[in-house]
Amino acid sequence: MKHISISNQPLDLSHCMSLVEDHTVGGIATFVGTVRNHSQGQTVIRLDFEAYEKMALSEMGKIADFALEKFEIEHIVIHHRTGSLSLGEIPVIIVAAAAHRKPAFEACQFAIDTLKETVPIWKKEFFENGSHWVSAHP
Amino acid sequence: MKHISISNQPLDLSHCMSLVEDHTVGGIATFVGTVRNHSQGQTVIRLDFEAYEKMALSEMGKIADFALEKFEIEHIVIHHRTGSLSLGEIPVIIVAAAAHRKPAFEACQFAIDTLKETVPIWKKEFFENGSHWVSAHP
Amino acid sequence: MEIFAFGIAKDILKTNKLILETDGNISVKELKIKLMEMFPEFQKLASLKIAVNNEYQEDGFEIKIGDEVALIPPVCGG
Amino acid sequence: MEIFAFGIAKDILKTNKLILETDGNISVKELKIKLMEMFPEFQKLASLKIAVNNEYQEDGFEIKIGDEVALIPPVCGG
Repeated sequence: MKHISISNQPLDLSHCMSLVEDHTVGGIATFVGTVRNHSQGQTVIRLDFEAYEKMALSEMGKIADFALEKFEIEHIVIHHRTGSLSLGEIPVIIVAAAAHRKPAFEACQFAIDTLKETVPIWKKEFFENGSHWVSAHP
Repeated sequence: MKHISISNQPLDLSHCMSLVEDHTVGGIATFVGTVRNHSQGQTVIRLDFEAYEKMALSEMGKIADFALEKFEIEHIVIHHRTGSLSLGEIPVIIVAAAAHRKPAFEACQFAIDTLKETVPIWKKEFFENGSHWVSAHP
Repeated sequence: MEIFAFGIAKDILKTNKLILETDGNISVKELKIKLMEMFPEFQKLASLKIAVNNEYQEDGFEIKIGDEVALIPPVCGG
Repeated sequence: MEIFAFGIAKDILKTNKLILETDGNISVKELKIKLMEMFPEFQKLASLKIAVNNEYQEDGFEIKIGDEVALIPPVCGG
Protein backbone atom coordinates (compact mmCIF):
# COMPACT_ATOMS: atom_id res chain seq x y z
CA MET A 1 0.00 0.00 0.00
CA LYS A 2 1.14 3.55 -0.65
CA HIS A 3 0.22 6.54 1.47
CA ILE A 4 1.01 9.95 -0.04
CA SER A 5 0.22 13.32 1.40
CA ILE A 6 1.13 17.00 1.33
CA SER A 7 -0.05 19.04 4.28
CA ASN A 8 0.55 22.42 5.87
CA GLN A 9 0.02 20.82 9.30
CA PRO A 10 2.82 19.24 11.39
CA LEU A 11 3.82 15.74 10.25
CA ASP A 12 3.46 12.87 12.72
CA LEU A 13 5.85 9.89 12.65
CA SER A 14 3.63 7.80 14.95
CA HIS A 15 0.74 8.25 12.54
CA CYS A 16 2.96 7.30 9.58
CA MET A 17 4.12 4.17 11.45
CA SER A 18 0.51 3.19 12.17
CA LEU A 19 -0.20 3.24 8.42
CA VAL A 20 2.24 0.35 7.84
CA GLU A 21 1.15 -1.88 10.74
CA ASP A 22 0.88 -5.35 9.31
CA HIS A 23 1.83 -8.74 10.74
CA THR A 24 3.75 -9.67 7.59
CA VAL A 25 6.19 -6.80 8.24
CA GLY A 26 9.46 -7.50 10.05
CA GLY A 27 11.44 -4.34 9.35
CA ILE A 28 10.51 -0.68 8.98
CA ALA A 29 13.03 1.87 7.72
CA THR A 30 12.18 5.54 8.06
CA PHE A 31 13.68 8.86 7.12
CA VAL A 32 12.66 12.02 8.95
CA GLY A 33 13.94 15.33 7.63
CA THR A 34 14.28 18.15 10.14
CA VAL A 35 14.98 21.86 9.78
CA ARG A 36 18.55 22.44 10.90
CA ASN A 37 20.10 25.67 12.08
CA HIS A 38 22.83 26.00 9.51
CA SER A 39 23.27 25.79 5.76
CA GLN A 40 26.54 26.42 3.95
CA GLY A 41 28.01 28.29 6.89
CA GLN A 42 24.99 30.53 7.49
CA THR A 43 22.57 30.52 10.41
CA VAL A 44 19.10 29.44 9.33
CA ILE A 45 16.09 30.95 11.12
CA ARG A 46 13.27 29.16 9.30
CA LEU A 47 12.37 27.46 6.02
CA ASP A 48 9.37 28.00 3.76
CA PHE A 49 8.20 25.11 1.59
CA GLU A 50 6.01 25.66 -1.45
CA ALA A 51 4.54 22.84 -3.53
CA TYR A 52 2.88 22.56 -6.93
CA GLU A 53 0.52 20.36 -5.04
CA LYS A 54 -1.33 18.36 -7.70
CA MET A 55 1.86 17.54 -9.60
CA ALA A 56 3.87 16.93 -6.42
CA LEU A 57 1.30 14.35 -5.27
CA SER A 58 1.48 12.73 -8.71
CA GLU A 59 5.30 12.55 -8.63
CA MET A 60 5.29 11.25 -5.04
CA GLY A 61 2.80 8.60 -6.15
CA LYS A 62 5.14 7.57 -8.99
CA ILE A 63 8.03 7.20 -6.52
CA ALA A 64 5.88 5.05 -4.24
CA ASP A 65 4.64 2.87 -7.13
CA PHE A 66 8.17 2.38 -8.41
CA ALA A 67 9.48 1.51 -4.92
CA LEU A 68 6.67 -1.02 -4.38
CA GLU A 69 7.53 -2.62 -7.70
CA LYS A 70 11.34 -2.51 -7.53
CA PHE A 71 11.95 -3.43 -3.88
CA GLU A 72 10.37 -6.24 -1.85
CA ILE A 73 8.37 -3.93 0.39
CA GLU A 74 4.77 -4.13 1.56
CA HIS A 75 4.03 -0.48 2.31
CA ILE A 76 5.44 2.97 1.74
CA VAL A 77 4.48 6.32 3.24
CA ILE A 78 5.64 9.65 1.79
CA HIS A 79 4.39 12.71 3.67
CA HIS A 80 5.61 16.24 2.91
CA ARG A 81 4.90 19.44 4.77
CA THR A 82 4.39 22.89 3.24
CA GLY A 83 4.37 26.39 4.70
CA SER A 84 6.72 28.02 7.17
CA LEU A 85 8.79 25.67 9.38
CA SER A 86 10.85 26.52 12.45
CA LEU A 87 14.07 24.83 13.57
CA GLY A 88 13.53 21.18 14.46
CA GLU A 89 10.24 20.90 12.55
CA ILE A 90 9.76 18.10 10.04
CA PRO A 91 9.45 18.81 6.29
CA VAL A 92 9.34 15.16 5.22
CA ILE A 93 8.72 11.65 6.51
CA ILE A 94 9.36 8.46 4.53
CA VAL A 95 8.43 5.05 5.91
CA ALA A 96 9.12 1.77 4.09
CA ALA A 97 7.91 -1.52 5.58
CA ALA A 98 9.02 -4.96 4.44
CA ALA A 99 9.41 -8.55 5.59
CA HIS A 100 13.20 -7.98 5.65
CA ARG A 101 15.32 -4.96 6.47
CA LYS A 102 17.44 -4.63 3.32
CA PRO A 103 14.61 -3.77 0.89
CA ALA A 104 13.08 -1.48 3.54
CA PHE A 105 16.31 0.56 3.71
CA GLU A 106 16.74 0.54 -0.07
CA ALA A 107 13.17 1.75 -0.70
CA CYS A 108 13.44 4.44 1.96
CA GLN A 109 16.69 5.82 0.54
CA PHE A 110 15.43 5.59 -3.03
CA ALA A 111 12.28 7.50 -2.09
CA ILE A 112 14.01 10.42 -0.35
CA ASP A 113 16.75 10.64 -3.01
CA THR A 114 14.21 10.69 -5.85
CA LEU A 115 11.84 13.04 -4.04
CA LYS A 116 14.63 15.60 -3.85
CA GLU A 117 15.24 15.26 -7.60
CA THR A 118 11.78 15.13 -9.12
CA VAL A 119 8.99 16.34 -6.82
CA PRO A 120 7.97 19.97 -7.51
CA ILE A 121 8.51 21.38 -4.05
CA TRP A 122 10.66 24.43 -3.35
CA LYS A 123 12.51 25.47 -0.23
CA LYS A 124 13.30 29.06 0.75
CA GLU A 125 15.92 29.50 3.46
CA PHE A 126 15.63 32.49 5.77
CA PHE A 127 18.83 33.75 7.37
CA GLU A 128 19.29 36.57 9.82
CA ASN A 129 19.95 38.98 6.97
CA GLY A 130 18.13 37.68 3.93
CA SER A 131 16.61 34.69 2.19
CA HIS A 132 17.06 32.61 -0.94
CA TRP A 133 15.46 29.76 -2.89
CA VAL A 134 17.69 26.74 -2.32
CA SER A 135 19.42 25.25 -5.41
CA ALA A 136 17.87 27.82 -7.77
CA HIS A 137 21.21 29.04 -9.11
CA PRO A 138 24.23 26.95 -10.16
CA MET B 1 25.72 11.20 21.88
CA LYS B 2 24.90 7.51 22.23
CA HIS B 3 21.84 6.10 23.94
CA ILE B 4 21.90 2.36 24.64
CA SER B 5 19.31 0.34 26.46
CA ILE B 6 17.93 -3.15 26.99
CA SER B 7 14.48 -3.34 28.52
CA ASN B 8 11.69 -5.84 29.05
CA GLN B 9 9.17 -3.02 28.59
CA PRO B 10 7.71 -1.97 25.18
CA LEU B 11 10.05 0.20 23.11
CA ASP B 12 8.89 3.67 22.12
CA LEU B 13 9.96 5.26 18.83
CA SER B 14 8.75 8.74 19.86
CA HIS B 15 10.94 8.57 22.95
CA CYS B 16 13.94 7.44 20.85
CA MET B 17 13.35 10.34 18.44
CA SER B 18 13.23 12.80 21.34
CA LEU B 19 16.71 11.63 22.40
CA VAL B 20 18.22 12.95 19.14
CA GLU B 21 16.45 16.32 19.02
CA ASP B 22 19.11 18.84 18.12
CA HIS B 23 19.03 21.87 15.84
CA THR B 24 22.21 20.78 14.06
CA VAL B 25 20.40 17.65 12.79
CA GLY B 26 18.85 17.64 9.32
CA GLY B 27 18.17 13.96 8.74
CA ILE B 28 17.18 11.08 10.99
CA ALA B 29 17.24 7.49 9.75
CA THR B 30 15.57 4.84 11.85
CA PHE B 31 15.09 1.10 11.80
CA VAL B 32 12.25 -0.51 13.70
CA GLY B 33 12.16 -4.29 13.88
CA THR B 34 8.74 -5.88 14.34
CA VAL B 35 7.63 -9.43 15.09
CA ARG B 36 6.21 -10.86 11.90
CA ASN B 37 3.80 -13.74 11.54
CA HIS B 38 5.92 -16.03 9.40
CA SER B 39 9.44 -17.40 9.30
CA GLN B 40 10.73 -19.85 6.71
CA GLY B 41 7.22 -20.89 5.74
CA GLN B 42 5.94 -21.42 9.29
CA THR B 43 3.37 -19.40 11.21
CA VAL B 44 4.95 -17.56 14.13
CA ILE B 45 2.86 -17.02 17.27
CA ARG B 46 5.34 -15.12 19.42
CA LEU B 47 9.08 -14.55 19.98
CA ASP B 48 11.09 -14.71 23.19
CA PHE B 49 14.26 -12.62 23.43
CA GLU B 50 16.94 -13.38 25.98
CA ALA B 51 20.03 -11.22 26.52
CA TYR B 52 23.34 -11.60 28.30
CA GLU B 53 22.56 -8.13 29.46
CA LYS B 54 25.87 -6.73 30.71
CA MET B 55 27.78 -7.94 27.66
CA ALA B 56 24.97 -7.01 25.25
CA LEU B 57 25.03 -3.42 26.56
CA SER B 58 28.81 -3.40 26.16
CA GLU B 59 28.61 -4.68 22.54
CA MET B 60 25.80 -2.23 21.70
CA GLY B 61 27.97 0.56 23.13
CA LYS B 62 30.87 -0.52 20.88
CA ILE B 63 28.59 -0.40 17.83
CA ALA B 64 27.42 3.10 18.79
CA ASP B 65 30.97 4.35 19.43
CA PHE B 66 32.18 2.93 16.12
CA ALA B 67 29.23 4.47 14.24
CA LEU B 68 29.82 7.88 15.83
CA GLU B 69 33.46 7.69 14.79
CA LYS B 70 33.08 6.21 11.31
CA PHE B 71 30.03 8.10 10.01
CA GLU B 72 29.30 11.83 10.21
CA ILE B 73 26.45 11.47 12.68
CA GLU B 74 25.61 13.45 15.80
CA HIS B 75 23.56 10.92 17.76
CA ILE B 76 22.71 7.24 17.78
CA VAL B 77 20.09 5.32 19.74
CA ILE B 78 20.09 1.52 20.06
CA HIS B 79 17.25 0.11 22.16
CA HIS B 80 16.55 -3.62 22.41
CA ARG B 81 13.65 -5.38 24.05
CA THR B 82 13.77 -8.68 25.95
CA GLY B 83 11.08 -11.09 27.11
CA SER B 84 8.06 -12.46 25.28
CA LEU B 85 6.84 -10.43 22.27
CA SER B 86 3.57 -10.80 20.34
CA LEU B 87 3.03 -10.19 16.63
CA GLY B 88 3.62 -6.55 15.69
CA GLU B 89 5.65 -5.79 18.83
CA ILE B 90 9.06 -4.15 18.52
CA PRO B 91 12.26 -6.03 19.47
CA VAL B 92 14.65 -3.30 18.32
CA ILE B 93 14.83 0.41 17.46
CA ILE B 94 17.85 2.12 15.92
CA VAL B 95 17.92 5.89 15.36
CA ALA B 96 20.82 7.74 13.70
CA ALA B 97 20.75 11.52 13.44
CA ALA B 98 23.07 13.60 11.26
CA ALA B 99 23.35 16.90 9.46
CA HIS B 100 22.92 15.01 6.17
CA ARG B 101 20.91 11.94 5.26
CA LYS B 102 23.60 9.69 3.75
CA PRO B 103 25.64 9.14 6.95
CA ALA B 104 22.38 8.77 8.91
CA PHE B 105 21.30 5.88 6.65
CA GLU B 106 24.78 4.32 6.66
CA ALA B 107 25.07 4.43 10.45
CA CYS B 108 21.57 3.04 10.92
CA GLN B 109 22.20 0.09 8.58
CA PHE B 110 25.63 -0.55 10.04
CA ALA B 111 24.19 -0.62 13.55
CA ILE B 112 21.40 -3.10 12.85
CA ASP B 113 23.63 -5.33 10.68
CA THR B 114 26.35 -5.45 13.34
CA LEU B 115 23.89 -5.87 16.21
CA LYS B 116 22.61 -9.04 14.57
CA GLU B 117 26.17 -10.37 14.26
CA THR B 118 27.79 -9.51 17.57
CA VAL B 119 25.33 -8.62 20.35
CA PRO B 120 24.63 -11.57 22.69
CA ILE B 121 20.87 -11.68 22.35
CA TRP B 122 18.96 -14.82 21.42
CA LYS B 123 15.59 -15.25 19.78
CA LYS B 124 13.28 -18.22 20.25
CA GLU B 125 10.48 -18.58 17.72
CA PHE B 126 7.22 -20.16 18.84
CA PHE B 127 5.11 -21.84 16.16
CA GLU B 128 1.74 -23.51 16.53
CA ASN B 129 3.42 -26.87 17.11
CA GLY B 130 6.81 -26.19 18.63
CA SER B 131 9.63 -23.73 19.11
CA HIS B 132 13.31 -23.29 18.28
CA TRP B 133 16.27 -21.00 18.91
CA VAL B 134 16.78 -19.06 15.67
CA SER B 135 20.11 -19.61 13.84
CA ALA B 136 21.38 -22.07 16.47
CA HIS B 137 21.98 -24.86 13.98
CA PRO B 138 23.61 -24.65 10.53
CA MET C 1 -2.07 30.61 -22.39
CA GLU C 2 -1.96 30.60 -18.60
CA ILE C 3 1.33 29.59 -17.02
CA PHE C 4 1.66 28.79 -13.33
CA ALA C 5 4.89 29.73 -11.59
CA PHE C 6 6.44 28.48 -8.35
CA GLY C 7 9.44 29.19 -6.16
CA ILE C 8 11.96 31.55 -7.71
CA ALA C 9 10.01 31.55 -11.01
CA LYS C 10 7.16 33.28 -9.17
CA ASP C 11 9.60 35.89 -7.86
CA ILE C 12 11.01 36.47 -11.36
CA LEU C 13 7.54 36.87 -12.91
CA LYS C 14 6.27 38.76 -9.83
CA THR C 15 3.08 36.70 -10.16
CA ASN C 16 2.07 33.07 -9.73
CA LYS C 17 0.14 33.08 -13.02
CA LEU C 18 1.43 34.57 -16.26
CA ILE C 19 -0.92 35.16 -19.18
CA LEU C 20 1.06 34.65 -22.40
CA GLU C 21 -0.30 35.45 -25.87
CA THR C 22 0.61 32.75 -28.39
CA ASP C 23 -0.29 32.12 -32.04
CA GLY C 24 -1.82 28.66 -31.58
CA ASN C 25 0.29 25.71 -30.34
CA ILE C 26 3.83 26.20 -29.08
CA SER C 27 6.55 23.71 -28.19
CA VAL C 28 8.17 23.47 -24.76
CA LYS C 29 11.42 24.70 -26.32
CA GLU C 30 9.73 27.69 -27.94
CA LEU C 31 8.06 28.56 -24.64
CA LYS C 32 11.39 28.43 -22.78
CA ILE C 33 13.08 30.67 -25.37
CA LYS C 34 10.22 33.16 -25.22
CA LEU C 35 10.32 33.29 -21.42
CA MET C 36 14.09 33.69 -21.30
CA GLU C 37 13.83 36.62 -23.74
CA MET C 38 11.04 38.28 -21.78
CA PHE C 39 12.62 37.57 -18.36
CA PRO C 40 16.42 37.21 -18.67
CA GLU C 41 16.62 36.20 -14.97
CA PHE C 42 15.48 32.73 -16.07
CA GLN C 43 18.80 32.30 -17.91
CA LYS C 44 20.63 32.40 -14.58
CA LEU C 45 18.75 29.46 -13.05
CA ALA C 46 20.45 26.08 -12.63
CA SER C 47 17.58 24.62 -14.66
CA LEU C 48 14.09 25.42 -15.88
CA LYS C 49 11.65 22.64 -16.66
CA ILE C 50 8.16 22.81 -18.06
CA ALA C 51 5.30 20.67 -16.79
CA VAL C 52 2.23 20.20 -18.95
CA ASN C 53 -0.85 18.74 -17.26
CA ASN C 54 1.27 17.77 -14.21
CA GLU C 55 3.94 15.91 -16.20
CA TYR C 56 7.47 17.01 -17.04
CA GLN C 57 7.78 17.46 -20.81
CA GLU C 58 10.82 17.59 -23.08
CA ASP C 59 11.68 20.41 -25.53
CA GLY C 60 9.88 18.80 -28.48
CA PHE C 61 6.51 18.49 -26.75
CA GLU C 62 3.70 20.56 -28.31
CA ILE C 63 1.61 22.50 -25.79
CA LYS C 64 -2.04 22.73 -26.79
CA ILE C 65 -4.66 25.36 -25.94
CA GLY C 66 -6.21 24.50 -22.60
CA ASP C 67 -3.21 22.52 -21.28
CA GLU C 68 -2.14 23.29 -17.71
CA VAL C 69 1.38 24.68 -18.04
CA ALA C 70 3.76 25.25 -15.11
CA LEU C 71 7.31 26.57 -14.76
CA ILE C 72 9.47 24.27 -12.62
CA PRO C 73 12.69 25.92 -11.42
CA PRO C 74 15.18 23.62 -9.58
CA VAL C 75 13.20 21.63 -7.02
CA CYS C 76 14.36 21.19 -3.45
CA GLY C 77 11.93 19.21 -1.34
CA GLY C 78 12.69 17.17 1.73
CA MET D 1 34.75 -22.30 37.48
CA GLU D 2 31.23 -20.90 36.96
CA ILE D 3 30.03 -20.73 33.37
CA PHE D 4 26.92 -18.79 32.39
CA ALA D 5 24.79 -20.16 29.56
CA PHE D 6 22.21 -18.50 27.34
CA GLY D 7 19.78 -19.43 24.59
CA ILE D 8 20.18 -22.96 23.30
CA ALA D 9 23.32 -23.44 25.45
CA LYS D 10 21.09 -23.14 28.52
CA ASP D 11 18.77 -25.78 27.09
CA ILE D 12 21.71 -28.13 26.38
CA LEU D 13 23.15 -27.73 29.90
CA LYS D 14 19.64 -27.70 31.44
CA THR D 15 20.88 -24.87 33.67
CA ASN D 16 21.92 -21.24 33.22
CA LYS D 17 25.05 -21.74 35.33
CA LEU D 18 27.41 -24.69 35.03
CA ILE D 19 29.99 -25.37 37.74
CA LEU D 20 33.06 -26.90 36.09
CA GLU D 21 36.01 -28.35 38.00
CA THR D 22 39.33 -27.34 36.43
CA ASP D 23 42.96 -27.83 37.41
CA GLY D 24 43.97 -24.16 37.51
CA ASN D 25 43.85 -21.99 34.33
CA ILE D 26 42.32 -23.27 31.12
CA SER D 27 42.33 -21.87 27.58
CA VAL D 28 39.18 -21.00 25.63
CA LYS D 29 40.00 -23.87 23.24
CA GLU D 30 40.43 -26.37 26.09
CA LEU D 31 37.13 -25.25 27.60
CA LYS D 32 35.32 -25.71 24.27
CA ILE D 33 36.77 -29.21 23.80
CA LYS D 34 35.82 -30.18 27.35
CA LEU D 35 32.25 -28.90 26.91
CA MET D 36 31.81 -30.65 23.56
CA GLU D 37 32.94 -33.92 25.11
CA MET D 38 30.63 -33.55 28.11
CA PHE D 39 27.67 -32.27 26.03
CA PRO D 40 27.91 -33.53 22.43
CA GLU D 41 24.87 -31.39 21.47
CA PHE D 42 27.28 -28.40 21.37
CA GLN D 43 28.98 -29.99 18.34
CA LYS D 44 25.76 -29.54 16.33
CA LEU D 45 25.58 -25.77 16.83
CA ALA D 46 26.40 -23.40 13.97
CA SER D 47 28.99 -21.83 16.30
CA LEU D 48 29.96 -21.62 19.95
CA LYS D 49 31.86 -18.63 21.26
CA ILE D 50 33.24 -17.97 24.69
CA ALA D 51 33.04 -14.59 26.41
CA VAL D 52 35.35 -13.82 29.30
CA ASN D 53 34.51 -10.79 31.42
CA ASN D 54 31.96 -9.64 28.78
CA GLU D 55 34.39 -9.81 25.84
CA TYR D 56 34.57 -12.40 23.08
CA GLN D 57 37.87 -14.29 23.35
CA GLU D 58 39.77 -16.41 20.84
CA ASP D 59 40.91 -20.03 21.34
CA GLY D 60 44.33 -19.08 22.72
CA PHE D 61 43.01 -16.89 25.55
CA GLU D 62 43.79 -18.16 29.07
CA ILE D 63 40.82 -18.07 31.43
CA LYS D 64 41.83 -17.26 35.02
CA ILE D 65 40.17 -18.19 38.31
CA GLY D 66 37.47 -15.63 39.06
CA ASP D 67 36.88 -14.60 35.42
CA GLU D 68 33.24 -14.32 34.33
CA VAL D 69 32.84 -16.96 31.63
CA ALA D 70 29.81 -17.26 29.33
CA LEU D 71 28.81 -19.59 26.51
CA ILE D 72 27.62 -17.67 23.45
CA PRO D 73 25.73 -19.84 20.95
CA PRO D 74 24.79 -18.18 17.60
CA VAL D 75 23.31 -14.77 18.43
CA CYS D 76 20.12 -13.52 16.82
CA GLY D 77 19.05 -10.12 18.10
CA GLY D 78 16.94 -7.54 16.30
